[in-house]
Order: sequence, then structure tokens, then C-alpha cells
Amino acid sequence: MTENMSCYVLCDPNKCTGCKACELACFAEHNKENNDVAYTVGTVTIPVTPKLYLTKTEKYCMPVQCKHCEDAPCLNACKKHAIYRDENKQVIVDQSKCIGCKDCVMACPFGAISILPVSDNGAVLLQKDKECVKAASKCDLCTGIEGGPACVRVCPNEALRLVDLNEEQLAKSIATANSLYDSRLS
Amino acid sequence: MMRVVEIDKNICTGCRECAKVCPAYAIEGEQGQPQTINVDKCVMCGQCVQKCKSYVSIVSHGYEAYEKVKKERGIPDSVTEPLFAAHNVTHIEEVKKALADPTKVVMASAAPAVRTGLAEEFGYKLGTLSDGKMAAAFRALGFDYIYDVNFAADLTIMEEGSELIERVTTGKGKLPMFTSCCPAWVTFCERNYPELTDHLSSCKSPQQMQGAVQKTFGAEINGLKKKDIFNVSVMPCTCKEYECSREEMKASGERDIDVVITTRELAWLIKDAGIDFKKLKDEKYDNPLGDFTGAAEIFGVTGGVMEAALRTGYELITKKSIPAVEIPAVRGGEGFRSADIKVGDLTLRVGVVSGLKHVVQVMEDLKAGKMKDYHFIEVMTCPVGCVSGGGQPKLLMDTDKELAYKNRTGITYKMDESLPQRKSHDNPSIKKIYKDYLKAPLGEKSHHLLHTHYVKGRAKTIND
Amino acid sequence: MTMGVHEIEDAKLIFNFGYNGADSHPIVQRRIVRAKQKGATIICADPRVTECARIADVHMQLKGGTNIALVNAMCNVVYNEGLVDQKFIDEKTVDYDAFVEVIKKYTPEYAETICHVPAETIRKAARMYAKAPSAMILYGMGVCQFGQAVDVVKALGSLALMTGNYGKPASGIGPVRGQNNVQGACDMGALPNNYPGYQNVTKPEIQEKFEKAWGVKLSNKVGVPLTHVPQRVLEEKDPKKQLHAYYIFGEDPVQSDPDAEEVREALEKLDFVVVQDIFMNKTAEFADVILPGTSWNEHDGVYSCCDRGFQRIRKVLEPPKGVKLDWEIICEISTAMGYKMKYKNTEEIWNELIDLCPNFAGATYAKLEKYGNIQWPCRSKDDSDKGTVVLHQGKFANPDGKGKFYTADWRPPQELENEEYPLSLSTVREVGHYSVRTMTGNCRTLRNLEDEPGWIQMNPADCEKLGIKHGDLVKVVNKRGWCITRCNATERVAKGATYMTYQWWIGCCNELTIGSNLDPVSNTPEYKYCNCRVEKLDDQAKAWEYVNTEYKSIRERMGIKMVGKEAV
Amino acid sequence: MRQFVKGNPDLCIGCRTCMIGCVVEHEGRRIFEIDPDGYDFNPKLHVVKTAKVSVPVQCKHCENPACMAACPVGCIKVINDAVVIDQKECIGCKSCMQACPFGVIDVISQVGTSQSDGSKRVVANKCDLCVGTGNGPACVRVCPTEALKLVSEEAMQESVQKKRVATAEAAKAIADAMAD
Repeated sequence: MTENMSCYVLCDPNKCTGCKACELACFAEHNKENNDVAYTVGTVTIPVTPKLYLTKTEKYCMPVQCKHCEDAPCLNACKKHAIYRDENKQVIVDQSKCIGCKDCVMACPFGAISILPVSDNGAVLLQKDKECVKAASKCDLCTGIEGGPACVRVCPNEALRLVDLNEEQLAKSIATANSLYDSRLS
Repeated sequence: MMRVVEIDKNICTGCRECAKVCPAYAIEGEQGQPQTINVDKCVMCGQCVQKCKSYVSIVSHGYEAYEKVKKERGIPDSVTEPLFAAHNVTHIEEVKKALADPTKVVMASAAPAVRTGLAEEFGYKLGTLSDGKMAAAFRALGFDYIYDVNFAADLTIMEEGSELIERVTTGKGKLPMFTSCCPAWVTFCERNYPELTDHLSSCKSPQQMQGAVQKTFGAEINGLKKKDIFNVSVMPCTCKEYECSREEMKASGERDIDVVITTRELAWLIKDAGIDFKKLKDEKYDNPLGDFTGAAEIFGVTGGVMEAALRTGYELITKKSIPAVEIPAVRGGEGFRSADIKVGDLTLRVGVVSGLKHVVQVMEDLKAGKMKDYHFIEVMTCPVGCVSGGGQPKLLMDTDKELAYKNRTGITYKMDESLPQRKSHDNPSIKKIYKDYLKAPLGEKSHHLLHTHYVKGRAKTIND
Repeated sequence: MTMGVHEIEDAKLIFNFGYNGADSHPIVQRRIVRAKQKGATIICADPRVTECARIADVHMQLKGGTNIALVNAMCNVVYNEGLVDQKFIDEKTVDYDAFVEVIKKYTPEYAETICHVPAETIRKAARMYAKAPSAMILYGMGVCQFGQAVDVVKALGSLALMTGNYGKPASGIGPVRGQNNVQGACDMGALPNNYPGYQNVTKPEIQEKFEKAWGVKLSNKVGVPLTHVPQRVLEEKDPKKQLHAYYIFGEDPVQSDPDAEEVREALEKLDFVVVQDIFMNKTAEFADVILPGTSWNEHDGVYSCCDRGFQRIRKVLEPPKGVKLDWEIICEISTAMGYKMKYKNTEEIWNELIDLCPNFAGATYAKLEKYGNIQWPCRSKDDSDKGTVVLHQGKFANPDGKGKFYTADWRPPQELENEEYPLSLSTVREVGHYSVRTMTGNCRTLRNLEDEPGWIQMNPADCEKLGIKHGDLVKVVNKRGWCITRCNATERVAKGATYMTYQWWIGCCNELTIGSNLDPVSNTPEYKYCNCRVEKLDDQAKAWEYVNTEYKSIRERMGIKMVGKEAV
Repeated sequence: MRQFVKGNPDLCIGCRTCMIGCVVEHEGRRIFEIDPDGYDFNPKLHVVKTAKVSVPVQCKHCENPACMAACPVGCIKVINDAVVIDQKECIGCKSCMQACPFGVIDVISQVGTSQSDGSKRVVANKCDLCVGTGNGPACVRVCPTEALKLVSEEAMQESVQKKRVATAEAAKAIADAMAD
């Protein structure tokens, strides 16, 4: 049996319309506590910094987000140990440790990471030289947020899905076994 | 041409989620390509503005794009919230200019639904009432008179109720009569059912009544010249900006409403002035044009105009007190519902349309002669009435929509319950204005100031 | 080289054997990198993890001194697995059967015991090489600087023969020669057995041709190879055969030849030594006469690239006052010795040369100017003859037109590791410093990158055993001599093996190398293998003092001006 | 995002031309003309060779530079979007060197300077992207194998965008496979 695997959100580009509701919801959910983002747009005082990124090709589109790789190149590339694996095997960026070196961005084969400004208390954090603090921003599967991944919840087209391969593999293997059983007579 | 609702081509991702909510099928474009609004179809309801999530992003548009877009749209620097592809054109700078102009007497008046949403923009729970805080905010912003469109809502009931009674009892005028306070609906009707515009009540919307009264009666009682008065209307609606610019809306001789801003823009104005909304103490509206009843407040929700009209209509017809002020039969959500209401010997068959898409079947039935039993039909373009209007605070997550509508509606009815007068004709200031100025509903002055006519087939352009 | 250097970029497969382009010729390595980027397969045979090994698809990290066993084993795989180009062998080659007899013994398993390369890796490399649509072999000093060197070259040539890798683009075999214009020196006849253009001194018709052209009597005897000089000075008893005078031109044998002690002895004993060079060097310290020469950018001329390409070089700087051009010096000496040699310019010399060398005849200055680079053979002065990129097209350049198979049994290096000297020592190159340090040691930026006393590359495990750390000064010693250098602990070298570059005056590894094991054909010494011992130096401060004092004293002796920090 | 120079170990041959290019760019042509020991030879990048890689390492020009945050005298500044050490103000405290997780800051002694006790000034040294020269990073220009690239914000975004498109294409394939 394979290792217990981390979960991730996967989009079905056949359903995605590219509305960015996922990006906005992601931002809203992650900034309720520290940046006083409430229900409405008017409560936002900082730049929208999502953790997944709508990507358009000529024919279709979808948000790209972290796969929570089992041997995560971003985690391996991070010299500051600002990327860690939590108890649920999710790959998480500790933005307070990130120095914005961009190694993880280069390492990630999916383009799931962007370097974006960091805000606290409703304002963008500034460094000594008044430049804004920036950190790697990527999907954390809404760890610690009630209701699970916000992107999945808000998608108007149900294009996003939380993938738990552990369960799916099991279901698939049972289905395969059943079909073998069914076909044993023929 | 006047621009009311627009889609910014540079920001639109072409998701066409807006097209799904557009009741007028006005949004055109290929999937995945920037969309355009067909102005010949658009009713300016702003539901696309509410729906759009395609924001100006530092990731896809860069760091400078946000400030650039803000500047292009004439949004104050102080605004920090995300900006989206679909947006309504703001007139906030005109309001700021008027407030800063010492020669102008600036009068504020806000629609009933505004006070159910405004607080959300300051971090309050969905559907927190901010009636008193809003009055205080207007005062802090430097408005000279803090009036209220709710006053005109009561006035509307007087006029529209009387008109209904007249149509029902004398046979003068077409039945069923349709409400005319929703400008998006009126525009839709003029465009698509020109032959049926006679069914519309000739009453102006509360906003326009309020404007006309402020610049005439209001000028008189306050010793002002109407040309010095600058009327600012705050609306949960994007179409109201268009409504106030219609040629017919100059009963006072001037433009009756000078500028309309939305609930969201009022929040910008408050933030721009550095007012700490949370710290504001409740204040009162100015008399007499700021007095209102519970009947006026429920204009903000679907079925509210109907319910308010019935409360007054019942008593005007029967000369008796209505047995139950609340009429749950006309309350509800999106769609079309009808009810038979006993008014003395009369049974009024009424209908309520919530969501403009649902009006099409009604109108087709009307054309087919299937609506003969109906006396009065209320039409609201937005899903659950003005509380869900295109100018209301925009939700970051549409999963909160249901809760927002429920709470805003709930607080509207709660406010109605809490008010001393709940029937428009009980409003003392209404009584006073008829006594001192208008004389009687449907009278000559009313006809001039408070009623309008419709342009059949107002079709081709918004600002013809 | 049977190919052009520029063809490397287009190779489908490069078999890089004992050649470290990144350190020796970065510009060639660039072509290898580009080939890789363009999808070429790279096989590298090298005892160290060189830059080429690092990007190779297969790296055979063989033990030093086992080259031919590895090549034979690869041939064995190609033969046994039927990967040969039989048509090519039948039509274009000779001596195949004798060759097969030798390689039969060299199964990969057998070779593994000699080379320490896993049999499977040998098989994999052999299959890759044989199955490639075209394959190119590049080799360097890792092949040539052994007592058994020419055998390996022939064996590599045979590997290319049995797979038909000749006469087509981006194939063949290429010695990427060590020094710039070393090919030119050979082309020009600076070899003991040849006139210019590889025309043998023992052939009467050649002798006659040159006698006629120059108007003098010429000898038909083969001269003394460079590496035989010490022996001919020190050990030759017959005074007529003994060497008495030595004219050294652009060489620093004290630094570059093996067994430096022996070279110094020979120079001491010689009656008369002339050194012609651009800067002082260790050999010049023994000179009776020093003739200051001009550097590469102070004169005109022609260089030959390792791929037989002639290129014009042009003067960009005026030489210092009083310094004569090299060819002017030669003319004057010749004239003084009784042969009136006189030229107006280098073109005149060149024209004389190409008229005497059929293979160069077409490479006129005008054409070099026009085409930039002409690879010989270029036999016609006609504009259409632009030289020859690929050799051996259609038939081989041998008299019978056939490619000749040859290989030999493996012979171990002469001096192996033993209890007293448990490590092997090989000389290598480092990028930035060229051969001896006469030129690059005087280039300030290069000296800033690396300077005395150099480094000895060692496996970290060996360092740990000896208790030495990276950067420590150590003493390297064997029975011939010793030197002091710094320890470079690196995973890139195998346990038991050490490597040093031979330009350093203090960290001078040629104090230790062997002068006596020469390849019987090329007379090249076994620079790549001798034994040694590395000793830890407990008093590092004292060792540094020795290094600094020694360096200062050498520079003082050579008259190099002391300035800045060193002057203090 | 700030630009930075990135070395590619697949292309690097370890020749260190970049290091010389760096010094020549910062010291100017005078280094070929003056006393060989009268100039600083302090490359702002270093070629690292291990068993697996050869590649120059240099400052990443982090968005939130740990070195800048650690500098007690504020001599690490952002100039033209490059993180630059003002060596005139540096006190040689080595805090930045410790804070930098990449080991790309050196502490070097400056020729021709002296402290009150006569010893040479020792200051921090690292890649400044050759700001102010107008030529762009010298290391990139001189590399014979084009192993060094200046990664601009645009290039970075382009590369991320490419990867995102590829990810979307893969997701489409998964969705199509699951729909079958």
C-alpha cells in the first residue's frame, strides 16, 4: 500500500470559467483574522494576495495551486526552512520566516507559488527601507479554516475538488477488484 | 452617452458569470474573451457588478495597475478595496465638490435598503442596521440637510395607493397596475413592452419624488433658492443614477436629484473623510422630509411596496383600521407569487415579482390576456428587492449571499416593527405636506411633481 | 583530430576519454555543453568527476593507468553483442581478426577487476556508443601522458573503426591537444623526425626536396626527443653523442618536465643554454643567454588548432623596446652561424612553408583572411579548396587506404602505490593557469584567482585519515622529491588518488613525477601516474612562512618587482 | 519582484571567468594598469564545486533581505531594486553574513583603507547586480557558456506563467481522463 498521501485541490478545466471567485475567497478567508477582512469588499484595506492563481490558456482556464508534493521541491529548496510539512502532510509556508529569495518559485514545477506582499493589522508590512515585505504565497489547503478549502466552497461551477488520493485509490482498487470478480466467469 | 455600468476589458477574464445573473441578456462576448455590455439591452441593475470577481490583481496586472485603474475610474485615493472588471461609474467626486462648495446647500437622502447594508462595509455582521449612524455620518460629512427617501416612500404610497384605488374603483387607467419605483424594471418595460407602459403606475420613484419635494417644498420651508440646493441621493441601486438623469425628472425646473451614489460609495465617502463609523452615535433625520413610517422602510425588500400600499389602501378604501398590519402573503423571495387580499368588499388580486427575469412570463401572460384578474403587481429587478441591489455592499464570497439577503431582509422587517407609525398615511409629516403644499393625492401639484410619463420603446440608447 | 572542433556541437554522442575540457580548454568545453543542451549523449571516462563527467549520461570513473583495459572491454562488448558495422570493417579496414584476438579476453567483468568500473556500466557505455547514429571520441592528456599511451589511442581508433564512425560528420576521433599551437609546432616540423608537414627526415626524396629549397646539406638522422635530453646529457658516455648546448624556446622544462631534479642536473651540466621566452622562468635561471621574445599579441603569424585548422594571428600591441620578433631572432642567429636566413615578413615564411608541404599548399594568407580558418589537408591554391573538416572520407589516409585495427594488452603504470607511498599522484590542469606559469602566473587577475603554492586534490576520506583539513599546507613526497602545497579535499576524486597541477613553483609536482617511463612511440612521459605520500604539517605557521619566503626569494631571483603587500 | 542572477549548473564549467568579470567591473580598467597589489580582488560571487555541481553562487536579492534586517547601521539598502551594501558605512560586524542563508556575503579587507589602529577596514561584500554601471551584471556578460542569467521580474513571471499553463493542461488531461 502506498504511503498516506497529502491532499490537494484540483480543478477541472472543463468546468472552470475563470471567474476568480476562488482567488478572492482564498484571500478573504486567509485575511479575516489578521487583516479585519469581513464579508464585503469594502472591508479590504490591503492588496488581494491569493494562494492560487487563475491561469488561462487559449482554450481553457483554471486556477493553479499547490499539489502538496510528497517530495516537495519548494520545501527542499528553502534554505530558511520557512516551508514545512504539517501533521496532515500539507506543505505550508511560514511567511514570517520567508525572506523572499524566490528559490521555491523557481523550484516549483507547477507555478503554484508567487512572491506577494505580506500584510498584518490591515496594512502591508514594510521593511526598514519602506519596501513592502514579500513572501511566498501558496495554497495551504485552508488549514485551520472552518469549512475546508474556500476555493472549493465558492466555485460557482463546482470545478474545484479536494482530492484525497488515499480514498480515491482505495475506491478505485476496490472497483477493480469487483470487476475482476464480476468477470471471473466469462 | 451616460455610462452607468461598465466592464473593463483589460481586467475581464471572460468567465461570463455576470451573464448568468444579467436579467436583460445584455452581456455579450465569447467565453474566455473580455465581455461588453450591450447598452441597448442593459437595464443598469448592477447585478453583474455584484457578481464579478475578476479583480485588478498584483499577480496578473502588476503593482501599478491598481492605482491606474483607480485613477481612471475617478475613485478617491483613500479607497483600498479591490477593484473589479464590472463596475458602476462613480460620482463621488461631484459629491465631494458640492460639500466643499459654500454656495451649495447639500441635502442628503438615502433609500430604505441603504441602512441595512452600509455597516457591512465597516466590518459589521451582515444585515446590521445603521439608520442612526447613517444620519450621524451625513452630518459629519457636512451635509446641510439630512432628509430621507423613506419620506418619499410614504408619499409614494399616498399617490400610488390613491392611483390604484382610482383605477380599481373608477375604471380609469389600465389594470393590473404595476409599481414604478424600480427604474431598471421601468426601463425594461419601456424597451420590451412599449404597448404595456400604460399599466405602469404614473408615480415617480421615491427618489425622484424626494428630489422634487426637496427642491420645491423643501426650499420653501427652509427659505432657500432651489438653484442653490444640491440633492445627493444614496441608493442601493446603480440604475438610480440613470433614473435621475432622465429628461422628465426636472419637476422643480432643475434636475431634481443632482447626484446619486451607491451604498458602497457612501462608505468610501465616510472613509475618505476619516470618519470612524464605529464610533458614531445614532442621530435623527431632519424634519419634515426625513420623517417616515415602517411602511416606507419595507420598500427595501420584495413585496414591501405591495405591503405598504395595502396597509394604506385598505384603510383609505374601507375607512377602517387594517386588522393585521403585517401581510405575510406578499412577503417572500425570488420569483413570482400572488395573493388575494380582502379589502372590505373588494378582493384585490395582487402579484409580486422579484428578479426581473421572472417578469417576462407575467408580461407575456398579460399580452395574452391571462392577467385580467390581477389588480396590482409589484416588480423589483434585484433578487430579493433593493436590499440585494447592485449598489449594495459586495460580498467577497457568494456563499455568504443567502445569509446577507436573509439578514438584510430580516432587519428591514424588524425596523418596521420597531417604528411608532407603520402606515404611510399615519406619517405626520405626510399629513403636513398634503395640508400645506400638495393639497391632495393625485392633485394638480402632485401630478406635476410626483407623477411622470413613460417613453414607449425607450430602446436604442440609454441617454436618448 | 579527424573532425572539426565546431562539429562537437552537432555530435549525437560524445565519448570523452581522459579529457578535461573545462580546465584545459573552456572554449571546447562550451561546445560539449552546447552539444548536451542540443540533446547529445555524453559518455565520460575519467578517474575524477570533471565538469564533463558531471553532465555525462554515463561516467566511468576508472582507476588511473587502466585506460586500455577499459577500451578493450568496450570493444569486447561491441564485438560480442554484434554491434559492429561489419560492412565498414569488411570494406575499409585491415587487421580486424588480430584485434579481436586481443579483446576477447577483456570481458567487462575482467576489466572491472582492473579499472574498478562496474561491468554493467561498461556494457551500458559500449552499447550507447555503438548504437549512436554517429559518435565522436575526444581524448586528452589522460590518454597521452602514460607509458602506455599510443596503444590506447589506437584502441580508441579501433573502437571507432569497428562501429564505422569515420568519414562522416561529427564522428571520428579527436585528440584535444594540450597547448595552444602545439599542433602548429608539429605542423611546422618542430619534431625530431619530421620536416614541416610531417615529411620524414629519413626519406631521401624529402631530404632532397628540402636541400634544394634551402640550398644546404641536411641530415637524414632523427633528432633527440625533448624527454631524452636529461639522459643524453647525464648518462651518454660518448662525447660525440652527448648533448652540450640547449636552445630552449618558449618552454620551461624545469617546471614542465618530469623529475625536475634530473632536469636541473642536466641543465647545470650543459655547456651552453639559451632560453628565449617572454618572462623569466625556472629554466631561464640556468641560461647563459636569455633572448627576450614577443608574446602572442605582439607578433603576426599562423596558429594551428588541434583540429588542423590554420588561423591567422595579428599583432595588437607593440613589443617593448629592444625586444625582437621570434622569427627575426632565428634569422639573425642563423645568419650569424653562416646560413643567411632573411625574410620580409611572416607571409613570406608561410609561403615558403606551404610550397614545401603538399598538405598545406592551398592555405594561403589570402584564403586564411577570407575564410578565417582552413583545416588541412588543403592542397590547392584554388579558392574552392577550403580545406578538410572530416578526415578519412571514402578511404583512410594510410598508403593502402584502409583503417588499421590495433590494440594491446594492458600494462600497469611503472610506479605503483606501496606501503611507503600509499597514494597515486597524477598531474592535471586547472582553468586559468596554462601549462607552466610563465604567462598566466604573470597575469594579475589569474594570479588573483589562484596562486602559490597550489593545491593537491584528495578524497576527504584520505584527508580525514591523515588528519588534514581543506586548505591545510601539506608535504607531498616520494623517492624523487617533495613539495609543499595546500590540501583540496574534494569528493570529485577517488580514494587513494591525488592530483596536482604542474605550474606552481612551490607546489611543484614535477619534483615527484617520473621521467623514465616514456611511451615507446611518442616519448611522452608518464605524468599521470606515480606514487606519493602526503604528510601532515603540524606547524602550519612555519609552513606558511616557508612558502612565503620561498616565493619571495624566487621572485627576487627572477627580478620580479615586489610591490604592495609583498613589499612590506 | 527583484531581479537576480541565477547560475545554471548544467551549463557552468567552473571556469570562474564570472569572478574575474565581477572584479574588473567593480574595480575598473585600472586593475590592469596599477600596482597588482593596489586593488581589491574581491569577487562578489563565488564558484562552488561539489561532487554534483559547479555553479557560481551569489545574492538572490531577496524581497525581505535577512541581511538588511540584520544590519545594525542600515548600510544595506535597496538601490535601483538591487540589495546593495554601502561599504563606506559598513562596520564589519558580520551580522549580515550570519543572517544570509545562502552564504553569499563575504567579509573582505579593503586595500588602501585604514582604521585608527592602522589595520585595514574589513567590510561586507556581495553581489550588487552591477547597479550604476549601466551595463548589467558583468558575470552574465562574460560567462563563456551562458550559464548565468539575469532573471528579471518579467522573465520570472513568464516562467511561472508557462508552468501554470502546463499545469492547467495536465489538469485538463486528468479531467478528460476522469470524464471517460
